[in-house]
Parts: sequence; C-alpha cells; structure tokens
Amino acid sequence: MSANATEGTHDGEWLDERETRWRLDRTWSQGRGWLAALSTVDHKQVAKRYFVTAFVFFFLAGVLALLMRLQLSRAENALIGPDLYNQLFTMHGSTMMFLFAVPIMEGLAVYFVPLMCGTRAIAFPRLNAFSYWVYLFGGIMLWVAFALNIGPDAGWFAYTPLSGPEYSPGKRVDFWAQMITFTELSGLAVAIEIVATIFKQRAPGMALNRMPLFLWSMLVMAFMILFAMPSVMLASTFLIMDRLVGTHFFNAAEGGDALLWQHLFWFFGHPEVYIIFIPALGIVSAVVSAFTRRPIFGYPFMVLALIAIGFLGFGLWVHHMFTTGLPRLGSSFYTAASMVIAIPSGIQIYCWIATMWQGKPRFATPLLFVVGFILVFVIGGLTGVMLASVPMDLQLHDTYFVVAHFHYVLIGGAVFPLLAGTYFWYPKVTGRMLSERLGKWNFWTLFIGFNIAFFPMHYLGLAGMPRRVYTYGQGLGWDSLNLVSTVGAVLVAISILILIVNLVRSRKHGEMAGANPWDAPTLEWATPSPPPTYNFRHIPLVASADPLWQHREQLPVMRGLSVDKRELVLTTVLDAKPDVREPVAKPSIWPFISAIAVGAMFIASIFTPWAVIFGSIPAAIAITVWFWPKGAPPPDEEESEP
Amino acid sequence: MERTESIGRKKARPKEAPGGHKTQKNLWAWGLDNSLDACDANGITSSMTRSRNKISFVCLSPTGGFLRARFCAALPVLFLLSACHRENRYFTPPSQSDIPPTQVRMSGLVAGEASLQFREQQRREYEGNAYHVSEGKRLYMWFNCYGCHASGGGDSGPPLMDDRWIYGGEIDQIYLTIVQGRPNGMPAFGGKIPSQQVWQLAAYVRSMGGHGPKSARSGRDDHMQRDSEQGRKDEEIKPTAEPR
Amino acid sequence: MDERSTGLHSIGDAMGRHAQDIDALWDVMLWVCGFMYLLVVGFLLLALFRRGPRRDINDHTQAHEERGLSASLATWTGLIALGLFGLTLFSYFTDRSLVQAAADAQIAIKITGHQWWWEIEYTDPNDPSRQLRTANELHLPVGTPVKISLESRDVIHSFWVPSLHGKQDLIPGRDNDIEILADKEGVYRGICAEFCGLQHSKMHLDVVVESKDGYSAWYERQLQAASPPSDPLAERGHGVFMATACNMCHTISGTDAGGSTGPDLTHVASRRFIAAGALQNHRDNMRAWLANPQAIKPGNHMPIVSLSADQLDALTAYLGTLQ
Amino acid sequence: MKSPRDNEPLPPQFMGTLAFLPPHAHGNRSLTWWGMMGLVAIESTAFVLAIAAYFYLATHSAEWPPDQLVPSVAAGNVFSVISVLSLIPNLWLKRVAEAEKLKQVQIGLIVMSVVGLALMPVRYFEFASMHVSWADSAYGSIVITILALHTVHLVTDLYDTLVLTALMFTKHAKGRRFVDVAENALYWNFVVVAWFPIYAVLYLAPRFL
Repeated sequence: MSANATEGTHDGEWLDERETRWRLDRTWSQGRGWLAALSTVDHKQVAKRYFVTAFVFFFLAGVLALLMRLQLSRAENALIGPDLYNQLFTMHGSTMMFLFAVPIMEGLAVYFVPLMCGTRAIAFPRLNAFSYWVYLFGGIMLWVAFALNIGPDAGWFAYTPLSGPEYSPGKRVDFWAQMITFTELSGLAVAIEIVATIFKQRAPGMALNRMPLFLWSMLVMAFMILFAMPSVMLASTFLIMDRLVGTHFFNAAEGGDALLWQHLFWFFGHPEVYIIFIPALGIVSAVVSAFTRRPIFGYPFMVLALIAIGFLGFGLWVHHMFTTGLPRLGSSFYTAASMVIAIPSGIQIYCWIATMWQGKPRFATPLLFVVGFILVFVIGGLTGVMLASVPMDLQLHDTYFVVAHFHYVLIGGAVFPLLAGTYFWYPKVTGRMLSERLGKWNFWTLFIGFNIAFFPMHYLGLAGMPRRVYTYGQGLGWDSLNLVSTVGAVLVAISILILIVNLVRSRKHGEMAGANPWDAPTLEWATPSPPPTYNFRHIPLVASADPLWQHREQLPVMRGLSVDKRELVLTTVLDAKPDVREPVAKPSIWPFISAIAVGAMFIASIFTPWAVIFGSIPAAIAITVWFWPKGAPPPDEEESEP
Repeated sequence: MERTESIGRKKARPKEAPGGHKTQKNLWAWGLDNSLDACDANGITSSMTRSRNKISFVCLSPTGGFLRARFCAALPVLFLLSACHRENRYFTPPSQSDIPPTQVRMSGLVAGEASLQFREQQRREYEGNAYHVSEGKRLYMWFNCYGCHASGGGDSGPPLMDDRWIYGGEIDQIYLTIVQGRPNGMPAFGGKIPSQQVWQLAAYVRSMGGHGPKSARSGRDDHMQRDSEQGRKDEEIKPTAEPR
Repeated sequence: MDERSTGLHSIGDAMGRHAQDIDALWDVMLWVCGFMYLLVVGFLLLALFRRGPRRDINDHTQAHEERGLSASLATWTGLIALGLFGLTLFSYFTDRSLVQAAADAQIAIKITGHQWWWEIEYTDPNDPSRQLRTANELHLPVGTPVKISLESRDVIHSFWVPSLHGKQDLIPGRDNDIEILADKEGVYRGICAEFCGLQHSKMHLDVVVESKDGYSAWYERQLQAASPPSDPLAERGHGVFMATACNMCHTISGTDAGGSTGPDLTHVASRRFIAAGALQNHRDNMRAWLANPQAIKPGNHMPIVSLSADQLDALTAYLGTLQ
Repeated sequence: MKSPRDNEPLPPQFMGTLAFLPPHAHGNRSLTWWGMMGLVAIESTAFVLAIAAYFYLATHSAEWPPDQLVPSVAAGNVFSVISVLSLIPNLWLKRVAEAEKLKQVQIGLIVMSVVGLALMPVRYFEFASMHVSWADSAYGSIVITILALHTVHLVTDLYDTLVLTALMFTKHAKGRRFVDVAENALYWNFVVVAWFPIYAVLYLAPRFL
C-alpha cells in the first residue's frame, strides 16, 4: 500500500533517491497561491517572514534613532519638539526590544533549531504560524498607532504613574501595553515550540552532550522566555486595567504602589536582555567553530556557563532600581549577583578565544563580526560591572553612560553576532553567498561608526547628561560630543544600507552556495541550500557533536519514515533514542484566522473592556476549527496537531 | 477662521486658521510629514495644521512590500481622522477668537445658528481631544473646583456629572459660567484663567457627565477615589467600568 | 549661557563627600576594568595572529596545548572572580560610607518634585516659624551635612546633583531622603534624572553653596516678605500680577497672591535661573518667558496669558524688583 | 529544485529503520505533554507573580483588607470541595484515556464537563463574596484579578473538555485523540492544584495578615 511507503523502501523494495525525493516533495508541498501563503506551516517559510518583518522594524526603529541623533546634534535644537521626541525614543526602544531583537532571535530559532536537530518540522507548526501572525499584527498595530499620533510616549519601560491614567491621557500607552500582549503571546508560543523541538525531536543519537551549542543557547533562551515573559504580561495587564477599568495597582493613594510596576517590569526586563544575548552566544559559537575549523574549546564549560547565565539572569532585576530608595543591604546582594554573572560570560569569551588560538582562523566576514562582537561587547560587559555597583549606579543611572553601556551590550552582544549569523547562514537560507567585499565594508563601517556614535556617550554621561532629554542647554558642554555621536550614527546608517544592498543583490546575483559552503560541522549543512520543505530526505543518525566533520564520505541515516505522510521521529530526552513516529500537521488557514480573531479582541479591548468577553467567542471558534481533525481518519492514525 | 466641511458624517474636523502658534519647528524641511497632513491628503482638513508633531509613516509602513499597499488601503479613514485630532497635544491656544459669540444669558437655553456652530466647533476641539480633557482635569484640581463640586458628585456646589444644569450644560454655557461666575457662590474666573484653560475645564466638566468621545476621556485619578461615604457606598453596590 | 554660569555638573567635579567617595570608586573601577579589557584584547589578538602550530579538524593529534589552555581557563576564571570580589567589596564599603549619616543634620529641607520644577521648603528645627518656600534654587552652607527629604506631587522624578552625590528618586506615595555635604563653595547644577514627561529635559535645579554667613544672610533675606514696588512701572506690574492669571498659581508673600501650584515668586529676582534652569534670569528672558512660556518649554503647565506689550513690560519690571 | 551538483548532500548510509516505532504514545513521550508542560510553566509563573504582587501590595498598605472587608468563605469552600472531588473522576479519566478505552473515556468526559459547568455558578458567587470591587482599592484590584485569572483557566479547560467530549463521539475518536484527552485531564489537575494557593491567598491571607 503506497500510503505506507517509507524512505528507502516501498513494499519491501528499495525506493531510489529520486523517487524518495519526488514523493517527499509531493507530501510536504506547501501549495501555491495567496491562500497557501497564508496557510503555510513550514517553519523555514515562517522564519523567513520573521527575518524580514523584524528587519523592517529594525530599520524603522533605526530611522527613529537617526532622527533623535539629528535633534541632539546641537544644543537647543528646534528640529523636534518634546511630544514627538518622547514618542520617538519610546517607539525606538519598544520596537528594538519587542519587535526586533526578541523576534529575530525567535525567527532564528524557528529556522535553525529543527535543521540542527535533524528533524523535518518544528514542534506544533500551526502554533508557530499563529505566533508569527500575532507578532506581525502587534507590530503593525503599534506602528499604525504611531503614524496616527497615538504613539506611546512614556518610554519603553513605561514607569507608572507617568504611564498611568492621570499623566498619559488618550490611548497612546494602551496601544503600547497591548503591543506587549501581542508580542509576548507570540514569544511564549515560540518558546514552547523550541523546548519541545529540542527535547523531543533531536535526530537519533544526538544525546544532550552532542547538541551543538547553538541548540543549548536556544534552549536556555526558551526557558528564560517561559519564566520571564509572564511577568511583563501581568504588568501590562495591570497597567491597562488601571488605565481602562480603574483598578489601583499603581495608585499609591488607594493602597497601590508605583514601584510594583518596576519590580514586575524588571523581573522581565533584565532576563529580556539575556533572552536577546544568549542566542547570540549560540551564533558566535557556531561561527567560531566553523571559521577556526575546531570544535569549541571547553564544551561542558560553555554549556554550564549558558545555564548559569540563564539562572543568574533572574536574580538581577533590582539593579535597575538602586535609586528608588530600596533597603541598601538588599541592594548590595544584587550588586554581588550582578557581578557574578560576569564569570560565566568571561568563561565563554575565554573559550572562544582559546578556540581561535588552537584553530586556523579564516578571516571571512562572519569571523570579523565575531571579533567585533568580542571587542565591543566586553566593553559593555565591563561598564555593566560598574553599573552593578550601588554607589556607581547612583551616579551613572539614567545618564548617557547607561545609554552607551546597553548599546555596547545589545549592539555588541546581539547585532554583531546576528550579522555574523547573517553572513554565515544566508547561503543556507537562500542558496547564494553574500558578497564578501560588501561584507567587509559593512563590518568596518559598522564597527567604526558604532564606536564613534556610542563611545562618546560614556563621557557625556559622566559629564552629567541625563537620558531621554529632547534637548539640552547651551553652555552645559555637551554639544561637541553629541555632534560626534550623530556623525557616528550616520556612519552606522550607511553600514546598514550597505547590508541591505548586499542582502538584496546577493539574492539574485550571489555566488551559488551549495549544501555546505563553509565546511561547517552541524546538521543544517547536511541538506541542500535552501533546504527542501521536509528538511532532510533521511533522518541523520548522530554519533558526535560535529557530525559533518566526522563523516566526509557518507552520512549515516535512519530510514523508515513515511514518504507519503508527513511524519517525523520523536526521540528520548536525554539520549535521543528513537521512540515514536509523530504525524505532522498540514497547512491550515485557521492559525491565520485565529490570529486575526485574537488580534481584533486585543485591539478592541483598548476601547472597551467588553471586547475581552465578546472577542473571545470568535477566537474560540477559530481555534476550535484549527484543532478539529479534518477529513476521514485513516484506519489507525490521522494527521492532526495538538 | 477657516472651516472645512465634512465628506461624511462625523468626519468634519474644524481646523484653525494659519497662525503663529506652532510650537515645534517645521519638519517639512527635513522631508518629514505630519499625520495631519495625511488627513489633508484626504481632503478633509484645512491648509494649516496646528501642531507638527508627527512623522507620518503611512508611506513607510512597517511591513513593507505587498502587505503595505493592502494595509494602507484597509485603514479606516474615520479612525485615522479622529485619531489625528484626539491624540494631539495642543500647547498653545488657537489664534482665532474663542470667546462665545452670544453674550451673557443666564438661562443659556436659547442659541442662534452662529452660536450652535461655535458650540459644535468647541466641542470637537476640546471634548474630542484627550490632552485637553486631561489638562482640564488637572486644572479642576489646581483651581480647587474640587473644593465645592467634589469629583463631580457635588458638595457645597452643585453636582457636575448629572444631567441637571442650572445655567446650561453645553460646553459654551459651562465656559460662560466659569468666566462670569454665578449667584450663590460660583466665583467669576474671567481674566483669571486664560481662555484656553477655561475651555479645557469646561471639556473636563462635560466629560464627567459622559459627554465627548469615550476614547478622549480621562481614566481614574491618582488620588483617593472616595470623597464621601455616599460615593463609597455607591461604588460598593455597583462597580463601574468607568470610574470617575 | 556659558559653562561657568550653569554650575558644575560632572561626576568628575566631585565637590561633596559622597561624590568624592564615588569618584574614588570610579577610579578603581576604571583601572580594574581597563586592565581586564586589555587582557582580553591582548589574548584575542594573540590568538588570531600568533605564529606556531595550529590544528584544524582534520588534524587528529591531541592538541598538546589543550592542557595549558585548560589551566589558563582556571586562572582566568580565578582572576575574574578575584577582580569582581575586590570590586564588590570596595563597592560595598563605599556604600556603607555613603549611608553613614552625619551626627545630626542641622538643616531640614524638603524638596517636592513637580512636572517640571522643584519646590523647596526649609524648616528651622529650632524655630518652626522660620519656614520658607522657594523653588529651583537650593542654597546650602558649605561643610554642613544636610538631609533632604524627597517627595513627588505627580510622577516619579529623580534628584541628582552630580558634583555632590548620586541620585535619589522622588516617588509619589513614598518617602525618600538623601544626605549631602558640600565641601566647596560654588554653584552646582542639579538635574532631574528620571523621565517625567514632556519637559523632563528642562527640569534643572541650581545648588548654591555659600559660606555659612552668606547662607544665613540669604536665609534671612528669603524670610522677608516682598517689599512693595516703589517705581510706577513696577507698581503697574504688581497690578497686572494681581488682576490676571498670575496669582492663581503663584505666591508672593506680603501680597494677596497665594496660589500654590506654581513656584513661589517672593524672591524670584534673586534666583540665577527661571523656568527650572531653562533660562538665565534677566529682564529679556523674563519678558520672553512671560510672553510665551510654551515657546520655551512646550507643554509646561504655565499657560500663555494674553498680555499687552505694556503689561508685559510692567510685569517684568515688577518681578525684577522681587529680590 | 534546481541545484548545482554540490548542493546534493552527502549520500546516505542506511543504519537502521524507524518504521517499527509506535504512531503515538502517552505521557512525556508525546509532544502534547511537552506543550502542556510549557503552558503549565507559563501559567504557574503568572500565578506565582500575581500572588507575589498580592503580598507586595499587602505589605505596602496600612490596612489589609481596607475596612476589614474580609471575604465570606462559603462559596470558596464549596468550590474547593467540588474541585478536590473532581480529581477522582479526572484521574480515572486520565487512566482510561491512556488505556484508550472509548466508552469509559466518553463517560469520564461527560462527568468532567458536568463538574466544570457546575463550578461556574459557584465561581460567580465567589466573586460576590469578595465584597469588594476592583475599582475600590488596590486590595480589590488584586483580589479580583487573581480570581479572574483562575477563572480564565477554568473556562478554558471547561471549553476544551466540552470540545473533546463532542470529538470523542465522532469518528475521530481514536488513536491520538486519547492523548489529547489524557493531557486535558492533566491540565485539569493543574487548575485544581493551582487553586489551593489561590484559595489560601484570597480567603485566608486577609484574615491573618
């Protein structure tokens, strides 16, 4: 019976590779046309949408940053007024954190985790499609609001009571709070998928200690999302309830407390930084390994360091609140905890450099960005150590020193690795190489421009310049360095334009990449570029952490999965022994429709609390249809997705 | 004064004549747009907008590409228009006269065509703007309206959140009441409170009674909610979704 | 405005005990962190460009230097831990010394944050009647520890005078305080450091540290009620002040003006700046401010009051007499 | 896919077959279980944080609850008793679902649907027995919010149970659907277990704080 045909065999006879491929292509086809485009559940397709969407938001938020730099380029500049400026920096921060940094890391996970695991699909592919749509709608909502002058203006941290009903009239902050709901819902869904994929869908033989460091970092990130994001969802719910239905969570006069917001927000907000940073560590490990042609030195230390960072990241939130007058002894504890996190970070840095020491570095663009990452990020880490100290923080808190610090951490620690990853994996995603020449330009303009833009801010902060000011007086002595900083920002913008040119040009005209252009060791390179919908024609059998370096002639694989049904193999958590054959969901339009229903409910609830009740009905219907099994069930099994 | 007519129900938004009340420097020069000018593109507003404090990203929408066109087309125009005005922060008074055309009339119940038009205009201008209403709320506390009228429930002064008005409950009538004062204790604030602030107060007073678009009204206060035992009991019996 | 007139506002210009302690900590931090950075960069460059045997994946000989690298990883980790431990200790003891209260603060000051200005109240512990209210300009005697209690009327602000001490937030519903001790006479600039809305940028504060005598003289002067205007122009300005919106929000003691929502103007002419540090206090600036405060601080709570040119001149002249 | 020669991956070397693996499994061998655990982790965190917020606000208030408005405990007790008792049919349902016995599963689902429906009016009275509105004070806000948060879980699980009950009476009632039923039963356990700290916070804490 053909429905039971599996790769390698057909009714006991061998299927040749051609036939296998043809059948798999047919079985896993995502279809054509706009309906198919909205229905796709292919994790790579969804991830590409994440990439593009997040990059567009990155670009837009970058434009806002440029506007702010123009405004600050001289004292008493009248280019932008306070109302717009406040919206600009709020939008810049919110977009960069919620609509760019986290989603692009999630997108990266959605694309590469299944490939590195050697599986055919991500766990819960329909949920994955749903989470992308929710993210997209949330982002669009925020930016449409901004275009309509309903842009939030209370800062990306939205401290109460400034963001509360009395001091933020209108709907601006409500849109911000709902955007949080959208993106966190999306993020939480992705986290569940990543955990399930990594724990249950690794290729047979890929025991935990053979997992690439990239997978470890994504696993830690996913766990951090699970435990950090509920906090901000709760906080933003409290906020929007204070604003819309008159609760008193943050109203001191009625027993509420303004600092409750800060605790909840930073209990999320600090892990958030690590949620962005830890995947970047995974990228760096992958790139360093591939471009020095060595396995990463000290693999167990690296894994332990990642996990340690994940845990410690939850113990630091109070260091954002040293100036609020909390008990000093408690604060000192957070100083110590914040400093301790430098140890695992230091170990990681050491292990990468040690790998470079042993291996034969190849100075391609990805490695350049990694070197840039180390040079820039370590500065950010060290200024972080300074800020962890209570007395230092009393002086430096909320100054431009902090602005410099976290841009060194986030651009250094996330954007540089992301660009390394972009140059590294673009061939896998598109099948073509990015231009090395433009890549080098991209790197040097970014590296130089970034330092020109942000290094002077350290000094500005020490010179007393506070954050979030739309202008500053003449005679305060802040003019010239601000101008320098603006020049640097322009250089960064040029660098990003070079990147865009490179990305667009190479899509059509880049050199063909082939399956493994860098001779990298992990499983995503064991399949053609770009990978087929089903990722792997045969499920790899893994015997080491660097399977493609171990096997040069032939790749050990397992046969036996169906070629006529969407199937993948579940393995055991620790040793990755094959355990269960799991059906995979087919494309469906219902995640998209559900996302619309949920989005409509969220947006309507800004205007009336009743929307939560009435809006949940269409959402429930849509989600039910999504889960309801379709078609006649086969004798003993049918496709579906929980 | 320049007014433009609506292209449909509810869409008309009076805009003020050109005047020297731009608080922020012109962004045109930098090629930046103003969302109100996006309204202009729809032929709704007048030639001049009051506050250039918005960059329009309608042309740079977040998704880019194919989604953009579809998305822009789907934007409900009405929403766009109301949002433009509702969320603006107007820091300076309009340059044209905002003194009600009809003069002192104690009953305030009869109004001519001109004053009806004016009333409509001021309602849209002030009641329809979240910032004005919230400024009115601040001034309500600052100028101690609270002292006599409490949070609208009334105390030694009459309540402001019901439908019973001695001297008229329209925005221009409330304006005149504040400016001229009324017998039995309401002082005249004319000359003591600048005209725009009086309008803001009047808009806030109107919003206490549930007038004006809901999305422009203020949320709860950041101080004690209960002025009196009575108010407390009311709230216990029936929690309101829209607390004052 | 030149740099001298704004007062010192840099963390490096530490003129108070607390700021000096923190500055000392900064120096240590800078050296330790700088040293660590150089180590990293040196190791990185060496790792990338060193000559000598390198092995890639095809070379299966067990790397000889593996052991050496492991040992130096331990050293490196120990070095980081040691450095951090030292810094934590140093930070901890600095913090102890910061919170060590001086025996008895001799002057009690309360600062209340408003959107977007500072209200300052002095109380004389010995004589409650000698209480005074001023705004945006804090006067302190040199070498005297002062305890300032910090409150907010609306949103969260943060009190920060970089030359004297770190910041402390003013949070509605909470009582915070900060102790400062200025060692040198001079003028220092205070800045609101927590984002507080539209005019967060223009919410500055002048701290004038004087000799003890100078301070007492200032205090006595500030306790006086405003002297009645002498020349006719100022007289007219007084009339304008009382007849228009001004006295709804501002107090001038000795007159009928008793508004409490705006800064106390009894001695406004004695202050160095107006509008919370936005403008130097002289005639032209005052007139421009009165004519259109929204052009100078868009969104601030002082409305545009329509006054004729004559009225403006008179009002400016009157306020100029309030020394 | 048009690809150059070197886009072909390494040729396969077949090492074994996966063909004999079972098509579905229960408990932590199934993906559904892991998805459910993810949800439980998220929601537990939300509950823990909400409870933390409760105590945070309590320690920052002079009077807790304001005006000694302690909630009446009757409805909460009824809810607790019913939900504890519901664990009996629920655990049984989970067992029969894992054994894939259709008839028993159908019965169990109906019982659990009835239990869920029965709890709804009780929950309604619980809101009333708080004697406080969310708009009264921070106490009212957090109490109502925590109760509402738990109610959301209750309603979600009830809806899920109703849908599964319908599903198990159709032709789809086989194979993996039993996994879904078992995991839904697991979720009900979570909803019940989560109730106890919430009960303690809502009803007992105001009496002892």
